[in-house]
Amino acid sequence: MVKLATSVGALTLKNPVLAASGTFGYGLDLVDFCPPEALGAVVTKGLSPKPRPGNPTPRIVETPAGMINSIGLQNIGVEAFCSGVLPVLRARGACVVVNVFGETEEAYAAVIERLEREDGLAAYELNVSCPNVAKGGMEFGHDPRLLANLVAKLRALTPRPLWVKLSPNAPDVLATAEAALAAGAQALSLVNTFRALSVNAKTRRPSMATGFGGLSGPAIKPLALRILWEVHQAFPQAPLVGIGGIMTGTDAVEFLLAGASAVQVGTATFRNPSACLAVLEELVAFCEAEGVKDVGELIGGLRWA
Amino acid sequence: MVKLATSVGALTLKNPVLAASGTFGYGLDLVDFCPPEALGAVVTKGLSPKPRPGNPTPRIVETPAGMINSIGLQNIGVEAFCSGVLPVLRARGACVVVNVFGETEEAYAAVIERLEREDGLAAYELNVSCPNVAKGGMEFGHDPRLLANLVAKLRALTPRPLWVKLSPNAPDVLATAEAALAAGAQALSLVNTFRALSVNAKTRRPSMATGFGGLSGPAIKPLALRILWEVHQAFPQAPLVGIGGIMTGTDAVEFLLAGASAVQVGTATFRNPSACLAVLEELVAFCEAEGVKDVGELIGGLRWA
Amino acid sequence: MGSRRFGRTVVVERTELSPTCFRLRLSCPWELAAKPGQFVMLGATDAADPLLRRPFSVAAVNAVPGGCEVELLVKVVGKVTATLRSLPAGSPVWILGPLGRGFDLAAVGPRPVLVAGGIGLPPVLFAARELSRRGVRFDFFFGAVSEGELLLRDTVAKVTSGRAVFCTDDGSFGEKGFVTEVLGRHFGNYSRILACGPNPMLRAVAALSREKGVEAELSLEEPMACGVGVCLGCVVRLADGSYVPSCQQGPVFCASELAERW
Amino acid sequence: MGSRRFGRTVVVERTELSPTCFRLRLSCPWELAAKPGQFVMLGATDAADPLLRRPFSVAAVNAVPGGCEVELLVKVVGKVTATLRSLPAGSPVWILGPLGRGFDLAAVGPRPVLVAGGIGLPPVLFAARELSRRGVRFDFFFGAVSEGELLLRDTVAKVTSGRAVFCTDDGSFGEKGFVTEVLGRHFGNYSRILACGPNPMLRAVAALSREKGVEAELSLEEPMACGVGVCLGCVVRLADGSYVPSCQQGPVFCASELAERW
Ligand SMILES: Cc1cc2nc3c(=O)[nH]c(=O)nc-3n(C[C@H](O)[C@H](O)[C@H](O)COP(=O)(O)OP(=O)(O)OC[C@H]3O[C@@H](n4cnc5c(N)ncnc54)[C@H](O)[C@@H]3O)c2cc1C
Ligand SMILES: Cc1cc2nc3c(=O)[nH]c(=O)nc-3n(C[C@H](O)[C@H](O)[C@H](O)COP(=O)(O)OP(=O)(O)OC[C@H]3O[C@@H](n4cnc5c(N)ncnc54)[C@H](O)[C@@H]3O)c2cc1C
Ligand SMILES: Cc1cc2nc3c(=O)[nH]c(=O)nc-3n(C[C@H](O)[C@H](O)[C@H](O)COP(=O)(O)O)c2cc1C
Ligand SMILES: Cc1cc2nc3c(=O)[nH]c(=O)nc-3n(C[C@H](O)[C@H](O)[C@H](O)COP(=O)(O)O)c2cc1C
Ligand code: FES
Ligand code: FES
Repeated sequence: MVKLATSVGALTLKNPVLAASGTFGYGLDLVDFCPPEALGAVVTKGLSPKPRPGNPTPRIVETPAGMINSIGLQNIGVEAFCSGVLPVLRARGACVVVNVFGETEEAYAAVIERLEREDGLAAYELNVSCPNVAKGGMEFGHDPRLLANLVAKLRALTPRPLWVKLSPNAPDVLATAEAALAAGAQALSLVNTFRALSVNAKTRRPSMATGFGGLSGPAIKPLALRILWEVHQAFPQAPLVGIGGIMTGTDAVEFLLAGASAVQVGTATFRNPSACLAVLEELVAFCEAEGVKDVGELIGGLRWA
Repeated sequence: MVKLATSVGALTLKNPVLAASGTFGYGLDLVDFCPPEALGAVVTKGLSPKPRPGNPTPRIVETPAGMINSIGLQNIGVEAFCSGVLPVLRARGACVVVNVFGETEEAYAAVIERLEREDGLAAYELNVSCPNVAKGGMEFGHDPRLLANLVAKLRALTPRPLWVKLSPNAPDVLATAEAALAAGAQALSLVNTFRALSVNAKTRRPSMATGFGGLSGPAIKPLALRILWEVHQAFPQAPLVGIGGIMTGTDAVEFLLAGASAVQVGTATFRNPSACLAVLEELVAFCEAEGVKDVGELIGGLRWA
Repeated sequence: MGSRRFGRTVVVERTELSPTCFRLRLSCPWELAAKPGQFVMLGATDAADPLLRRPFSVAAVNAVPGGCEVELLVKVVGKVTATLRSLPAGSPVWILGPLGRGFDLAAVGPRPVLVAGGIGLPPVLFAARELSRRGVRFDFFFGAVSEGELLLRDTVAKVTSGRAVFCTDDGSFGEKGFVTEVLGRHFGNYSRILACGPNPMLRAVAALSREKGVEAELSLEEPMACGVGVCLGCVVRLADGSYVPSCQQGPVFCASELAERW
Repeated sequence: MGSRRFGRTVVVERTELSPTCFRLRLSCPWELAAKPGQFVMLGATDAADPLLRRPFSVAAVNAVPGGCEVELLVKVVGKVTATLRSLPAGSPVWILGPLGRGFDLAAVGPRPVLVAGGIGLPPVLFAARELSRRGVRFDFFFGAVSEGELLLRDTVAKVTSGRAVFCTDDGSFGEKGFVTEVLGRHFGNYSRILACGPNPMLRAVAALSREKGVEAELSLEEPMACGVGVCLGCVVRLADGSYVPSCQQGPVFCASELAERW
């Protein structure tokens, strides 16, 4: 029996495999393939104070071993989530992390204030790194000062853990990481998608309606691992949640070794709706095969040259 | 008959498809698959003043739709190139761009001074973006001031075009681009490899002896295209050479549309030693099918939303 | 979601139907309870490229001991469809399905008309098979660029209880002109339109539906990543301006609920 | 480089040889002029993943009208080898070759000894076939973890003009122990050693070669990207400390020219 429980800061998760924001709906769309309560946690699609229609189409295009998306944070809004979705997740006993998005500090605050009236939430993940929205998101994720102000302000609104999801597009990821931690973030989720461009040679236009989009999937794994390890080296005490191209249990092990206390599986779910469970099972199988009694042994265990 | 000739600044190339540095030897290793004189130009493996042994092994590992390398600029040195290789390239009528690397300004200068004594070179490509060497390379590529000094100093040593090969790992690519251009670079080659990490889950060590390495191949194409377009938008007049994951003629078209006057094919050659020729043939076929009379029509032709 | 499943099937047979199209018969180890208009997400390999599965409408499902045989009609347009064409019998193929909302066959009324354009045939053919099984009388308009691309013409003729009208853009077979023009010319006293084909054709059908006051059910083709409603990549715009995932609320929509430029 | 070519071959037959290994017979539309110890770079698909071709030693080449049949022995260790095992006959496979420097059969002298460990068999078996064709008398030591992994035992015995000695780590067949220990125990009056197998085994062979003063030709296995000398990813360290591409100057090296930790 491998011990799977892991803690991200103060928060203890039953296992280290989470569903990544925007790739698992609000947690209930794939119950027949992957019941949310079986995972360490489900991270919801980014929620904003009011529903958002999202970006025009085309919104997605495949790239080699990856995909670019520009969904534009289409979501049902925090109110509908609280009334329609959260009660079911709660009843199922799922561990819920809410991904929060706003165009302004006030908007982020509004989402959290509304959610503070609800039980059964494990943490907030601040999406300050969405490459696909005109305002908000990236601004905060790229400017350490703005980010610090945002985190400090939200910090005051809730006793729940704040995770800050970093942008790999930031000029200086370590600076944003430091700012978020100093301002009171309990953990850092990294990474979000990489700003990318796909061109349709025939039409001579970008493949996506918005031009740029965010790259995800296996293609980014070696970049995500590198950033994760750099952040772990710089802030060895900071709880990290590893994200980027995780498709298998071995991929998950690699992120744990590079310093992640837990991982999120995103694009893989689009290939296989049971991907999160498959990753978890393969992770267990790996531990059994390698004689790892506790996944904690893996965290940060990378032996550098 | 599609007009293929293209000019990179003052330099005219017979066609826009070049072999990328470090993926085509010194131009003569694959003559049976891809005669150098058939290409717009061959860019040599990075040359340093003295031969370099390169990094310990393992030096390469495959990643999803990509590979990481840490060759460490193993090369025969400028002298051996001038005596043993260049005469043959000259005799074949190949257009030769020499990729130059040094650990110090003086080292870059030494390579160029030696090459100035030789005929039959079309341009120098300054590798200031190699992620796999302790000194030199990246330092220059990441610091606009250092880069400007280097380029200005080398500018004085030769009438030949200087191309500066940019690092996608620089905190601010636009700033390095501006510095290089202001200091007298005739063209910018972009991009070099992305700093990346592959982990061996079983051994708990990096897959590469040096830990980090540089990611290349199709996986990086959407990132390279994005950077290329951003640089083209910022400096519409600057001649650009597009690089990154080009495997097909359509890929080449996408880079031309995004602002490149020519492209370099790298990792693709490892899959198919005739890759450069294949890309060229497919580019011609594309132009014929789409009624493009002159590849020049494609350059910068991307129609943004 | 009900009966949808994800698993490994095996290529039983591949038959060339035209220079660009072929039929694929897959033996599936479970009973794929697909309705006409529903689709499957299909992947030919486990490799990271191509990364995403591809959506294909089910053309027929035939129960066999221990599972079923799924029939797909495929047109080669890119990577995965090219790979599918090169697969020898015995090759494994992964599918997820049945997915989405198909045609509402209970609502077609006494005299529906079925309309297919090019590779839009499979879901319409499946609907035709089911309607004739139910003894519903219907006409079938089928158009393609030229005779060679009028796939499975005889099958279409045989399954059609009412009139089967064929047309080609170049007039090489049947009536000359776009299928929607021909339909307009021969528009009977229809109770409902069921259609699948390229977007321009479907827009013309939607226009015809408004003009004649006859509801049309359109099977749309949007690029998809997940096929199960979680990526929001495949959305179409409804009349009220909202975006809904076509893999979940579609791919079949009533023309009346869609925005003009969906 | 001479006769190397890049092109499409077709899987003729796949035979399981053990739980982990199989033989692949490819029909190749050109005459692959491979010498024992040379290899081919092989790719099973055109997709971007897996990106790189994989090196495989040639086990045999048989001329057939309009080309040849190439025999490979493959052990499943990862992505491409797993794919190869799942390919039905008729599947296309791309190969580049012949590549590298093989064994120097002209220099083996009157009484060479051949040594293979596990999946190191193919190049050694090819050398054995060629030497017996040339009427050179040789012994053959072949070791594996257990009986089941002693691939093509009868073929090895049949082709060997001198002694064929088999051994297994677990003693389930032939002599118990590592093949290099067994070779040491029975080391005859040999003129040269030709060996391929896992690195630890080859290091032991190199040591034996120094000890006995008999040159050994070792076929090394380094990770490769290009297979043609342009990426410098596959280098091994020579006695003089320099790195040379094993795909070009190797994969077969004389033990005497290699650094102790190549
Ligand atoms: C609900 C539904 C049902 C369908 N049913 C069927 C069916 O029954 N039969 C059938 O044949 N098809 C069907 N399709 C269409 C089918 O899904 C596509 O043809 C298939 O996904 C193409 O995959 P591919 O890998 O072969 O092509 P890809 O390589 O993915 O290319 C797809 C198309 O996009 C173009 N393209 C490629 N890259 C780009 C880019 N960067 N930017 C813009 N365009 C690009 C290609 O040229 C090609 O035309 C259906 C689609 C949907 C949504
Ligand atoms: C000259 C030469 C001749 C050869 N001849 C033969 C032959 O005749 N028969 C034969 O069976 N093999 C032969 N090999 C070995 C063969 O090339 C490899 O087994 C093959 O490349 C494996 O490819 P794969 O895609 O199946 O495995 P991969 O998926 O590429 O994995 C290869 C190995 O590396 C491990 N691995 C995977 N990823 C990583 C990572 N990130 N870090 C570290 N390790 C990793 C895997 O577990 C596996 O053990 C030869 C090799 C050389 C160089
Ligand atoms: C279609 C799509 C939608 C996404 N939506 C969100 C989102 O709403 N909020 C967020 O923080 N990240 C979002 N992401 C980013 C993912 O959570 C994840 O960080 C990224 O995809 C990298 O992981 P992966 O390679 O496993 O997909 C989205 C990603 C995709 C592909
Ligand atoms: C094995 C290898 C060696 C390389 N060596 C050099 C080099 O010496 N100098 C240089 O400027 N770039 C070097 N590069 C970078 C390539 O020239 C190119 O910029 C990069 O690989 C991206 O292009 P690609 O995706 O087509 O390979 C090397 C790349 C690889 C894969
Ligand atoms: S394809 Fe993902 S939501 Fe429809
Ligand atoms: S594999 Fe590229 S040099 Fe040997």
